[in-house]
Amino acid sequence: MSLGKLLERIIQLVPVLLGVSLIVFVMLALTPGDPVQIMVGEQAITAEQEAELRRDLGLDRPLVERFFLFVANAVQFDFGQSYYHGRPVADVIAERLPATIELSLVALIVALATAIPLGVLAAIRKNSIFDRMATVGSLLGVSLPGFWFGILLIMLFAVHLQILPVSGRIGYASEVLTVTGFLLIDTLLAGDIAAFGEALRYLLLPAITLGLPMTAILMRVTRTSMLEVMRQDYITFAEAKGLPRRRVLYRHALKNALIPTVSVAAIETGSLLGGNMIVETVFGWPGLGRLVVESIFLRNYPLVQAAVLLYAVTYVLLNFIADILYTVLNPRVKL
Amino acid sequence: MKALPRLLMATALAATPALFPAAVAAEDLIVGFTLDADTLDPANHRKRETETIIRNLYDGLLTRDANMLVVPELAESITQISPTEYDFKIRSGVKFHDGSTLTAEDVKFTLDRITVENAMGGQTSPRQGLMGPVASVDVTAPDTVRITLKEPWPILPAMLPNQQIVSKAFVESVGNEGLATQVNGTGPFKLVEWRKGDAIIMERFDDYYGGAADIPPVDKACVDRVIFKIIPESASRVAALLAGEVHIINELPAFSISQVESNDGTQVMTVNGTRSFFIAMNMEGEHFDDVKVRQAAAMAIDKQLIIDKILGGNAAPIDGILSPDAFGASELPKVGYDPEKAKALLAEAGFPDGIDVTMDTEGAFKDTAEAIASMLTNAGIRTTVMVGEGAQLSDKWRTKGAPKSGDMYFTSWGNGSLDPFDIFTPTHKTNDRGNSAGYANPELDAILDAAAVELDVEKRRAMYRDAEMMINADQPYVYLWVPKDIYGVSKRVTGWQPSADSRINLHDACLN
Amino acid sequence: MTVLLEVTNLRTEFNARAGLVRAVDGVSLRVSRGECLGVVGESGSGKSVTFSSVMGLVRSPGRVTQGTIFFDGRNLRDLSSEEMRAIRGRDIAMTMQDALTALNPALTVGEQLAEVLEAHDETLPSSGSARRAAIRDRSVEMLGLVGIPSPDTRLRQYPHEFSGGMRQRIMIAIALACRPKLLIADEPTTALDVTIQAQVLELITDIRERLGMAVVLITHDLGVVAEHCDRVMVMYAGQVVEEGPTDQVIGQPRHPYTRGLLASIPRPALRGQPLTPISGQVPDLVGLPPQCRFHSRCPLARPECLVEVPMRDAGPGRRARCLRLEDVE
Amino acid sequence: MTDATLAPTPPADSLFRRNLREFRRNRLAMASVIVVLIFVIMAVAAPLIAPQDPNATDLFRRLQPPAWVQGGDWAYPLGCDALGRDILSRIIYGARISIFIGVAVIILATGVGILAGLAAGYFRGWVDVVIGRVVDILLGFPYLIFAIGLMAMMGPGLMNIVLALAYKEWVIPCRVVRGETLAVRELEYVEAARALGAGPRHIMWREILPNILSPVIVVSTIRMANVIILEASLSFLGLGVQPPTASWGSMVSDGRAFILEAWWVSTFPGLAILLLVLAINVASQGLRDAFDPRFSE
Repeated sequence: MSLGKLLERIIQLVPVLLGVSLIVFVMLALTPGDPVQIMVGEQAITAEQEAELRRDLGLDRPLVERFFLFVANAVQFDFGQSYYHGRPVADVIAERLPATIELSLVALIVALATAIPLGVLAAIRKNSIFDRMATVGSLLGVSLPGFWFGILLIMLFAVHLQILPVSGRIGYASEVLTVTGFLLIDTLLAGDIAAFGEALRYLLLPAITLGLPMTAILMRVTRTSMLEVMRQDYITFAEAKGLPRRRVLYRHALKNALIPTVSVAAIETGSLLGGNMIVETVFGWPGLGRLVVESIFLRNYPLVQAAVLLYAVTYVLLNFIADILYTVLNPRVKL
Repeated sequence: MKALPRLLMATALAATPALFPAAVAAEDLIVGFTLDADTLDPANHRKRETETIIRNLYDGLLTRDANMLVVPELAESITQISPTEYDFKIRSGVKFHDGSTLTAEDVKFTLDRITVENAMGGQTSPRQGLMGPVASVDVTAPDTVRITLKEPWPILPAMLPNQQIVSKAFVESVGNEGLATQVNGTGPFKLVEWRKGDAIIMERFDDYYGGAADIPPVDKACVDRVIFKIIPESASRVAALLAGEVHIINELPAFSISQVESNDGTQVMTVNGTRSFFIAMNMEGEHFDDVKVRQAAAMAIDKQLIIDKILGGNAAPIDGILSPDAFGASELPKVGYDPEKAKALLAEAGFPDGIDVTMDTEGAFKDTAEAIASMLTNAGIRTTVMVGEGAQLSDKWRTKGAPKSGDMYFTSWGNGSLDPFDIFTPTHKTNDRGNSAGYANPELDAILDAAAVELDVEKRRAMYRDAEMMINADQPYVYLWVPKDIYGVSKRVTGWQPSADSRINLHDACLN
Repeated sequence: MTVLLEVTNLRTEFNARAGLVRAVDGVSLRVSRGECLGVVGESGSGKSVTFSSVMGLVRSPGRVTQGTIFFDGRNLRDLSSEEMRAIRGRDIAMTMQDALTALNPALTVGEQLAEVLEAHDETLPSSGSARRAAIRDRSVEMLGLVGIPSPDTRLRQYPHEFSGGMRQRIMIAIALACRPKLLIADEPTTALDVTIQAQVLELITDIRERLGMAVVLITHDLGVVAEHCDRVMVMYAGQVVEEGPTDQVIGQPRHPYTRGLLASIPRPALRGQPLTPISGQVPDLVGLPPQCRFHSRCPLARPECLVEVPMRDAGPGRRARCLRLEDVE
Repeated sequence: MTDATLAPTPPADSLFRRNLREFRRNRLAMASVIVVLIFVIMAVAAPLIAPQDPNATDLFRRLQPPAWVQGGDWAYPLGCDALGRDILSRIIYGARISIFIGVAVIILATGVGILAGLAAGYFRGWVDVVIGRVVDILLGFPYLIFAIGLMAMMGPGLMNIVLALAYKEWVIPCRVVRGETLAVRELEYVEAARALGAGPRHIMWREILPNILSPVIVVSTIRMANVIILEASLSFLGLGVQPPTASWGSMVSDGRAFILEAWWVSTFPGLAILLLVLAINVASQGLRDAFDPRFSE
């Protein structure tokens, strides 16, 4: 990986981010609903007060000027003040981001940890009962509507069995110092095993709901590429060398079979991050997705703009990571 | 099949409480609450839910008791010097959470911050409007603050409970942005941690002065800690209450009442609400410009059936805009449910075959709106419900006099002060901000303007009676009901009851 | 010379969608120590499957259904898969047609060489660093043996960083790492340029002589067989049709098929020429009746040929599967 | 192998038929095709099948349980929702919405995607760059958030949902078509057509498109399953079709408030989504196996 390639990627990012900003901007401008009126709601407000509020929010300026102002400030990582929170948008997003990332990562880990072994097993025992069940299971996994499945999980584990919490992110008896914002890490840093367990219990159902479709997809990819790899001459040759079966499977076959799995996982992580407002809604998870959807409804322009930019950067970044992983796993390719 | 390993894993992890002992201390009172606070700055928010949370951390000059009566809190006494001048004597020895003492300067600073233009770092407080025509705030003696009004405004005392007092020194040190997340109030609880979007954790403030002298017990808070846990999903809130995870939940859905009641450790508590629901009929439109059509619509709706079936009986029907609890509310002529007469009225108005109309509403009220629509349809007003977004709908309907489209709008207006000024004027005065029906009645406008500044309570009451009779006859809206606020409460909670201004005051609440 | 490998009446079947395919049907063969056996046949004649069966590498849906495979005195078919694994790579090694696909692209050459030593070599020291050093020394030695320059540095490289001929040598080095008693070389030259073909074959012959191992050379190329093999075995449609000393079989074929093969090649330029198939098609291996399989293409075919034909003696050390072998010139 | 030289590809037609035969042999896939067909029939013949008027409210039947539960009534087999409407009838009518949106979005998106992908892959150069940029930008948006934003912009309505989903959906067929076009355009028969003086339009439509149709069909069916879930998700967030029209997503959404008291309200519509999407997925898996063996095992 050369520095030049990295620079090239960053330069490629520019038109994408500009395009994304422009689209968001135009979309918000075309969306009916006046932020000022929504903010004021039922309160009494004079025309002067309203004009002043509009000026405070910068909404009195022409659209084009607002756009360039936004871009100029965004370059300096200043995304303006959230209309509702009395604080910079960047702060508000930063507070919600760890919850979203934590949920997505755990979902990703759960997905990888189940999908790869199952996919490998299904490939090794191709056409066995297990393989057929795995195939049906994975099709089921991509077909389950997350919002519905989440509700069923809550009903079963939280309401009927009462073994997992209903909603939220952690119990509150244990105070955990916020260091990273990732509760699993913060609780461990604090050495508070009980709180760590709590955090895990809260995380479980949302992570399963979020990770299930991904598990299903990754399992299919792993199985297919594993079968593809197992047909290769180098596997026959490895067997002819009298290597232990474990080594043939895991060192020779899996390393190659994982190349597509990992690429797909990196790309899918993007949709995980962008698609979890449903899960956040169902499980009362205090993440970014819910905040963005609320902000769209409240016409909290600065927040929506900043969040969408963040998503776009993440998307490009994940593609980049996918490429890097691809080269790491596949020495034939030079990035 | 993936379900099995997952199930096993789920079971394994579900067993973690055995490994990690459940971390719930006995003295945490947990409130399952619908919405997170936007900010913890008492002068920089516009939302009821935010205020509910802030008022456990901050106290105001005045507050309301369980009967909604305004009583002094941080003020010791209140004296009206003239129609435009009020003196507030500040209680002595009140401590902020950081140990400093509350002074008259802090009160002046707080009120200036709200009422003076650009007083919050170049911005004007969004709560300025709630303070009416305040001209100035002055410290007239070491323990006295005088509020001077530009014009008489009798509801000042009724509005002051909505403003909480901050520490001047603290605001100057942390700045306006700092105040959004840090708290140094005089309230019964100190902020421990705000986990944004998830929970606000507070603990008892041991140097609390005890709260309003008129609301016993005057003491520090009963519970060690209070946690507002944010649970937006109503089913999840109920489930959390039933599971004992939380002790008080707000906005208990009416259909869950029986479940909470029949559960062993929980009960339902209600309090009369302050939000009036009604249907605006576009009086500039082609059908509803005719009062007969509007009356027909009112007659077509079986309010009581909806109250009984959908709202679980937890609402008071209204025939004017005011809640039965509001100042100036009175018995009004009832529009009975009579679909046949509605049809006849429609025919009289020139629509013997009925009319086709739409009714806008927000998603949250879809069910009720659909039930109403099918009742209207049965009476010849064939109604299609259109669910829109709040932002779009207020653009469409609250046009302040600009032309509007649409036929009907199922909506509501809040009246936390229970003073008609807050609800009557905006919804009925010509071209006012909440006049979604496009109602224009100069005679009514005159009465509303006069009543707003009338100091004689009885005269004022009579004026609102006249106004109610007028709108009852003109029927610009179909007045529906004022729902109760319904709370689910664990039986372990004592010393707490809901209050009509949606405040959840946990000062006196205990947990057994 | 003692017998190293003796296969008797081997049958390997595949369960295909169209029906049961007998890819190998009643093959018997014998390889002595240090000997080189050439195996010749068209694609699909069963020559590769025969030796996959010997190595126990027949994949599902295929399986060995009949026969014995005695190697070094043990019937390989009676061994557990673990015992079989221990023999593969140590006693019997195999090289494949194309080293580009046979070497794992994701692993370094060094690792692919080391792992076979790791799996089989009991003479290696057991302690960590000494073991690593020993493996490394052996790896360098093996690469040197097959003629890779500066083997030290090249161990860290990946297969794609080598030329085609180099890769082929590396594959051979891996196969020979544990000094096997038998090397099965499956079309070792098909994927290579003509000049490099010669080098690789020289290498195999050279090492065979130095290590005293037996070699089975599976090939299309009769020229290669003529030059390098002691004996030759010709396969057709899953059966052996003729076997014997190379010079005799090539000089005087007794089976019409062998004769056809040879006739299609201009004599003086035997080597390097691909086999030109005889007119007609190889029969479908599904549900073959018990009769001479070459019958449909045989110039000497007669009605009485429609019976099952056994291998028949055709001179000293020679056998052929033809009722009319006496009639073949 | 020496005989591996590529002969001009045979007409796509016979290949297509062979693939179709292959598909018919897959019993599971055929079963799911039948399930999909049942849903389609349900949608088309909804007025004939539905036992009740799906929009008729009856507050006295509010949250009436399914027929087999105490308090149920066989006239309302799956029970009633919060307004006393028959859940079965609403599911039957809801099939119209899901299927219509799924089909409409995919047709629209595939049409646009084929045009853009063919143009990008065939002309390359700046056309490819421009289309590629637009694709990159659209991919930078999270799917649901983009759709929510568009719905807020355009307002509710059936056609707006189709548009809100198609705006981004076309990117997927576009990328597939572009890749395939790049591969196919260099093949001999295309070269031959070009040598014979065929114009780009002829080559794209007559020579390239028929040969890349298989992967496009496969991808489209898979995406259709996805689109149906996305529509349900939008409805779940309250941005779906207008009431009283029944949409499965909004039925689940409406019912989740009652889940503790009346599980049937959101369980059955959720099952309907699952069943239809699963059937489409299984069928498309079969299609993929038959039509595009590169992707399958």
